[in-house]
Amino acid sequence: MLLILLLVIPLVTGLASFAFRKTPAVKTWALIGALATLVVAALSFCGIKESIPEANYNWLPSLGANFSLQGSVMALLMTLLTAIVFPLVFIAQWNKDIEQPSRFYGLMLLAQSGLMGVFLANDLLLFYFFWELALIPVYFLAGQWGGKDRIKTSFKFFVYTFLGSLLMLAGLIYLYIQTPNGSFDYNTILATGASLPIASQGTLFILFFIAFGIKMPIFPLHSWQASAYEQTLTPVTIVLSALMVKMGLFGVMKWLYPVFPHVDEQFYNIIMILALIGILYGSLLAIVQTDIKRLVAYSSLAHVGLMIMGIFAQTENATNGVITQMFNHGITITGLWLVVDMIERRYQTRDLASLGGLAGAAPKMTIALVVITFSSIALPLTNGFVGEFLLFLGIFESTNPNHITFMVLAGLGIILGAIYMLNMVQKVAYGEQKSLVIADMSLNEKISIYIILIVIVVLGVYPNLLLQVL
Amino acid sequence: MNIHDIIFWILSLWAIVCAIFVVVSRNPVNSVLFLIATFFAISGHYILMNAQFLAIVNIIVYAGAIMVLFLFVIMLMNLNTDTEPQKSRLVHFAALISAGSLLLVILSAFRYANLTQVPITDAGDIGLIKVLGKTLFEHYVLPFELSSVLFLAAMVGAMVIGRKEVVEEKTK
Amino acid sequence: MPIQSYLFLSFSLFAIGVMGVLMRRNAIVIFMCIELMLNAVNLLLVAFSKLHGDAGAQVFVFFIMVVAAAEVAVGLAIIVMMFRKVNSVDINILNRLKN
Amino acid sequence: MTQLVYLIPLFPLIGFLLNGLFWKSMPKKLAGIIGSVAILASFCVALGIFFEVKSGGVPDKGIVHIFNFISVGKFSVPFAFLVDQLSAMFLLIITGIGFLIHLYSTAYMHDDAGYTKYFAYLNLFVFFMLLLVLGANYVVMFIGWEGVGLASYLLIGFWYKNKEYTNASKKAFIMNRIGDLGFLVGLMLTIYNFGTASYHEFFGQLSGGIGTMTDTGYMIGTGMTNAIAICFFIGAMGKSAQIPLYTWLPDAMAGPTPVSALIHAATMVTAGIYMIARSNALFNLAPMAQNMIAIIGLATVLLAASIAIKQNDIKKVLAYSTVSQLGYMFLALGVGAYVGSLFHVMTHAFFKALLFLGSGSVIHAMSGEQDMRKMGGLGKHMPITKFTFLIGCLAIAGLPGFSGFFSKDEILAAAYAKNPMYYYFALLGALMTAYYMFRAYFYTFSGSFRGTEAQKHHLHESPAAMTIPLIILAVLSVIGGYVGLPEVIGEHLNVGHLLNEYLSPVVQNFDVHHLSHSTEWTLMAVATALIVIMIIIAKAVTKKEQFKEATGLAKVLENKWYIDEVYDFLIVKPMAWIAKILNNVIELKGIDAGVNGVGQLVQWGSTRLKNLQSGQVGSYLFAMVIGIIIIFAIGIFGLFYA
Amino acid sequence: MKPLIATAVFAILMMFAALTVKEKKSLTNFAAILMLGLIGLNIWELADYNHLLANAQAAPDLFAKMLRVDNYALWFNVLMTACSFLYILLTGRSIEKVGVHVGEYYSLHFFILCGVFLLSTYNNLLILFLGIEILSIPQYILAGSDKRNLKSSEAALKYFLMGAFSTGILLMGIVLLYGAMGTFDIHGFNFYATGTLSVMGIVGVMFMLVALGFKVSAAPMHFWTPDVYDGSPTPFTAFMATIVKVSVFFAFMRLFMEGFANIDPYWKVLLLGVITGLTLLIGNITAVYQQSVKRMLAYSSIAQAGFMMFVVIGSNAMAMKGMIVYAVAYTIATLGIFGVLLKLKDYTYDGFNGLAKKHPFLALVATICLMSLAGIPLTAGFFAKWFVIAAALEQAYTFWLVVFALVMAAVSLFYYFKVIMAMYFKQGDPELVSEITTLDKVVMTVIICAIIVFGIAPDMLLSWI
Repeated sequence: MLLILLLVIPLVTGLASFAFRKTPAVKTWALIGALATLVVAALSFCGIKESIPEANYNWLPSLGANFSLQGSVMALLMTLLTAIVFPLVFIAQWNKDIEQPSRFYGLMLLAQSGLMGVFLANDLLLFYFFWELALIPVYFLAGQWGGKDRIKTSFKFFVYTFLGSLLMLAGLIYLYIQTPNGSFDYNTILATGASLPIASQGTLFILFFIAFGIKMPIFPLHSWQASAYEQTLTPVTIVLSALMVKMGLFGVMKWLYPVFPHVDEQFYNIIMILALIGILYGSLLAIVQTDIKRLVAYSSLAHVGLMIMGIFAQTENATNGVITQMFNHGITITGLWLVVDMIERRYQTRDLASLGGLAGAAPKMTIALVVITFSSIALPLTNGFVGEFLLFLGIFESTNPNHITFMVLAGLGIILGAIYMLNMVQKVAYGEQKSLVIADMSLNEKISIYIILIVIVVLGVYPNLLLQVL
Repeated sequence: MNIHDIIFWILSLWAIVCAIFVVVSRNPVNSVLFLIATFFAISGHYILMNAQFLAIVNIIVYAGAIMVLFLFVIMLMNLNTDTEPQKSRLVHFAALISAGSLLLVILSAFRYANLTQVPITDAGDIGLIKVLGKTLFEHYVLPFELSSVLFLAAMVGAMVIGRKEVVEEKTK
Repeated sequence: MPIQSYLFLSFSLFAIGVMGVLMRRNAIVIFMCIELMLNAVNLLLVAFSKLHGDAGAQVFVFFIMVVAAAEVAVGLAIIVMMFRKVNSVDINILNRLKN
Repeated sequence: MTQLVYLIPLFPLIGFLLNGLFWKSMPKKLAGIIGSVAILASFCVALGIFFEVKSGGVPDKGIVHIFNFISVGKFSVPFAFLVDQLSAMFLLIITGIGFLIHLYSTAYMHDDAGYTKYFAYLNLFVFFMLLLVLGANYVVMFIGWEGVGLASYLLIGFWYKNKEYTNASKKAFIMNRIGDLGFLVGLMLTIYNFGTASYHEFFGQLSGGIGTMTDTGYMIGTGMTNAIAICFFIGAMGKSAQIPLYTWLPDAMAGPTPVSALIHAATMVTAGIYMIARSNALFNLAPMAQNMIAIIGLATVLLAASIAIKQNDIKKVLAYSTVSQLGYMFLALGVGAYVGSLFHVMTHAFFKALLFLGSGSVIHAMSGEQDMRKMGGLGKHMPITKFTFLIGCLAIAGLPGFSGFFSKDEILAAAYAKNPMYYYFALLGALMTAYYMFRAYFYTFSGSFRGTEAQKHHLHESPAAMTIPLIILAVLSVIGGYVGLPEVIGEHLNVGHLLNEYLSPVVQNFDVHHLSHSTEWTLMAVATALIVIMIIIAKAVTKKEQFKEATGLAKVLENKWYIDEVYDFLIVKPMAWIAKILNNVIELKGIDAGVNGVGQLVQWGSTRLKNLQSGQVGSYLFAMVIGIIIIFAIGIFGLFYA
Repeated sequence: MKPLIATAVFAILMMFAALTVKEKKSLTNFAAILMLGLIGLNIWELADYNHLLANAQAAPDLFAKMLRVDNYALWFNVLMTACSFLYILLTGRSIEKVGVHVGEYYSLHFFILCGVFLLSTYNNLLILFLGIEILSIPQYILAGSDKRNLKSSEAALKYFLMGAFSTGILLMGIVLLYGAMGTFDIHGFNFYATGTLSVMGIVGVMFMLVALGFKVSAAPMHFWTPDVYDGSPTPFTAFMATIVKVSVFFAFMRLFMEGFANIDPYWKVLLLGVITGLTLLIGNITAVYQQSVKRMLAYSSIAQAGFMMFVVIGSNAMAMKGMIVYAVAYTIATLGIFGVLLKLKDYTYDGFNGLAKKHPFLALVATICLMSLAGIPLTAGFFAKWFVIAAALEQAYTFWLVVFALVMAAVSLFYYFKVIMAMYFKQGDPELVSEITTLDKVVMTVIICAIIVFGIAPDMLLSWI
């Protein structure tokens, strides 16, 4: 029941949001909806230790597709992340005017509903449904609000991801055809996938992977990312980078890797290498970016690269690391975007060269920036550490013949990460104050940022809070 | 080679030559006339195959009614001169090549078909009116009715298309 | 007569019809060439009718003629309509609709 | 008492939180008091623990479990502390010297706007440093390890408005990260091969020696031990500023001077030595790594000392001196003289903290001036500083009777025993040390004042909060050495090597040959004589007080062998270049353009294909017929040949 | 049988009404009422047939096996009639503006529906031929019915010439098949039993393929489509592009499923694959270039035909479902977008600029319809694509073709979303030609609701088969 609520609350509140005319009302309504979702998500997450919640309803009997949801640990963790991020974004957004707020909040909540569905669906067709459902509102969000190139970039993003989804659709239907009596049920899919000839598994694997790979994104399918992040409004950027990226990783963990267990090991190897290239490439590119949003975008490419490597390392530690890191990265990147947004709004520019002196003008914001930055470069006692640690360990323990090389080269990412992140901090926070009227965080911004900081530190100091449920 | 064959070849030659003239003659009226000639040759073939009824219908309906309609329209439009602007030589050549290749491609399929040993059976009376009439009204009654629907549609259409629009005239 | 003689003849007429369609610019002549194609079909149909000893094929020829007549009615009406507007039956004059 | 060990890091943490969270409303005085008292409290607890450890009354092998840090699947790392002789000793050094430096800072930083912030950072540093030495496994050590890097970053960049300073802090953090990667890889190798990160379990498995099986079923071989040891050593290189990762440390002098004293002289930089000494069981099984450590240590000694000779910034001299002294410690580790190394850590902590604080006192008096060329004759104005600084110099130069003498002698002797060549080079380094330290001393305190009038007017002795730590440290610099009397002296006084005895349950020298008494006496005498000569030379050189444009080798030395430039040329520039290429060529012109190119291809194809739709029905028919022909051809081909 | 007769009768009734009723609006209302009656008759027929089946009687042998009636075809007829009803409600106002012969236009629509019913139930190539002609000839006329507009005449001429040409090809195909099989009954075809004549049958199949491909505007026989759709009066374009087209597809699929069931699958996929691939490529790629939304929709209909070709390739049980779902999804979505288009003055993309702000309802309808055409989940278009792809994949050798098709579906976003972008993200002041009436709103609401409902539960469409 809780699972259904997780889907329905954002859906209903989202649809209802469209009807509002007055800005404050819709803001409040959307926040109430998001908070209600958070409560439900938290409740269902708390219950995880007792049993895995499931829900099953008939949907399309003729196709063998059911409306079935399953709240596995990973799924509930991701829904929790989704449920946390949205209210935070809404709170941080509270005192900012936005055109056509009812549409904005409505679409945001619809996107949330779609994301919840992606994480909870236990039926392949349903999964695909939500996969797209999450995309559409985000496309509209990205196209309607943002920078001046937003129409182009959002469309590029949309076509890119949609192409991936369509390729997945081809694989999905092929897989469905192979099921003994036409079913999308997770277990049936698992059994069918495993029973296919190796070559077919390989082809399907590639098709699915392209879809997930674009969403993550993995090098060289990432080219939508930087421009999309750059042009979108920050709340949308957050949805894109903190949550939609996780859709790809989640998809691989639930729907790709277990479904085609017998594909050529070479695929894993290639993906690991691509992810590795992504780490180094993203990091190096982040170093030379002059636009702060692009910098964070490329850093995201690097971070996700490590998670991808973790998935394909095929070890228990790596898998746990990925799940942990998915959550933690979501929190951290949300914080980072929120701070970046505050900086952008105050300086009216994203050009790193024109920023500076934040530490003198807005010390609280600077503290937030520094803490989040260090979380992002995985300093121990921040939430970023434990996930990366488990990932490195998992990659190291992998049976892949190149496991040590992989781990060491991926480790270069933490060095490069320090370089670009500290560069950013230096350019933003340090130096002489560039502008005199830089206000520190307002109350609503404080609330959301402090919550993030608390999560960062608590999960950094006591990561077992999260790990014990895995 | 019996007389049957000889007539076949003469009729065939006749039909093909006239058909070519339909295509190449510059004056549309000539084309019409050659087409009628072709139809006659084809009717000849029908008779050769003992399908007298069709042969007659072909001459009456096709060569008679339909072609006259054509002729009528041509005359009406005063097109009975060879004023038609010619397509370039290249287009002619291309048309020839295309049609030739089409023929070639189809015939190449039959190269492997091994059809040579199939003669036309000498079944006598299927082309007679009596047989045809029975077939038509027993088995083909639905198409028969439908053809009337088709005619109705064509009639309505020809009227819609042909009639001058009153409104249009008024506005002008 | 072996059936392929009729096949060859019919295909030849058909191909000549196609050639005419491609070669000419006069809409009426093109239409006539199409009629030629139909006749080639009729001829073959009758030949097959003999081959299979089936009167249905000849009835079919009858229907083809009927349809051809209907088409001629509509077709000529359209051509006349066009002639009224542009004073020509040259198909190349009409090229307003294009990309 | 051992169970209360969590209090030791807790106090600084509380201090950090109080100062950090209430930085805005905190009264200045209170901030200093909170910061200092927190450390003092830790020191008291540490003292209690020290005595308990010394008396051997530590329960549970000294492991204090705090909570489960990571526990997932089969992998588990507790957040646990290990109380033993080694950690107790470091606790005392850290909290003891830490307290003195906090005390000193209350005066030194008094006029700074970021006073509260400063103490918060300093407490944070102490907290992480304590975690580093207290951890019962490598993961906790790693937490502290990175944490001190963070604190160091924050403190070096304390004056954030200066770009140079923030660059230095960044450089420090990044170079440390390079080392950290080595540490991390070593840690991974350990966990992979031994299935644990805990010291006890790890060393327990190692105790079987080469050829035995680990718990996870791998055979312990020299390849494995060398690999792990070298990785750990790379970590130590970064933290303890060894070649090639030492360049951050001189730059780190950008931070406030007490910070340099605490972090970049006394405590954090010795973390590498602590780590290797802690892992002695591993390094004993890794001869190749040991040789590497010795050679790199020695090379660092010489390189840093040679650079220090021509430095004019008083803090830079001390910084290179620190690098050089750290080199000695690694040399000692490399030759297996773990106790000697730790001994030197301790004495170095005393006298180098003293020297830094002394220099801080000077700088304080000079209103921030650090260039020795602008100083001179300061001894008249600030006698306490002068006197304590002199003691520090004597100690670091290694004159008999001072602490540096004993510790350095132990290292030199061990080096000689291992390989006389080590000894010669190490001695050369010691001579240079004596030269540059006294050069600095004479430049600063004797002769006539070379600064501006304003500065001269301002010259004064520092307040008590600054001089008291100086005096305490001066005393320690003198007496600190007596805990490790060399055998040749100790046997006459019937006193053993106290430190050796104390540490023996945890750390024992490995494979260190004993020299004959005569050899040892000879070595000491030669060294002492040469050092005295060097001091005289230094006096003579500094008399002239001329600062010419340096040429030749001197210029190279002044420019630090151009190492920074070489790094810049070999690493920083190429990386930036590659990144630029990647950004401008691969990303924008390659991948991005490729993706956009697909879109453009569609558009292009669209403009091509639209020409098919010419508007002429004749061409449509043509195209259609040709299409039909092709389809037929394919169909027939497919029928017969496929 | 009842609806078939009714179409002819209603057509004649409309003709008489045209003579007596001068009020154009009444003619539209009358046509709508007749269409409603036709829906009723269709449902009656369906119920009757089920009654027969329930009483365990064999399917009636209609007209010497000229027709073959089953649930599936009847349900299809019901749906198509319902769509035609929506079509009349949506476009009636615009039809009235095309010309003076409003009654005749409706009459021709009923004739076309007669052809539709024939094509859905034919069992004999002669009926197929007649059905196609009954379907086509009124279309030639409707294309040219706007006589004030030279483009309309041009469209009619082009359509007619090419259509007549394709008739010749169709007949050649029928004849060759007859020559090979000795029968016109599609159930009598057996490609293995014909021995030496089998090649002739195969060539006949190719001719049929080309001719039917022409009618459904599959490349390279698609050339008429953009010009005719563009030139014809917009409401009639909507009819041609939707109901007519899917009906021919229905016939096409039945021909391959029942008539050509036992031809070599590899050969079938090869040949159909080439056509499908080409159709998808040309339809999608060329549509990107277009400036006019109407013309873009013409190319889009080519592209959609490429997808519908999959039901022909598949020719299996899944294809039958796919046919229905695709037919409905495609038809209502296209009708919806044409409905919006008819309201606008400017058919270019710029004409849509800023529509979301000025007429959010129209923009919403257009968006949902376009999304459905693009095949985005939660719209009927998704399941349409889903079923046809599933149908194709059940057939061997089609995998890469499907992948190609889906890549092309991504290309389709370029032109579908261009409209959405214009409506939502761009500024502009679109003008309407007429007010949005309550009827329009109701019909459009029905359309978008249908799209979404079928997008969630396509089973509703399949319950009758």
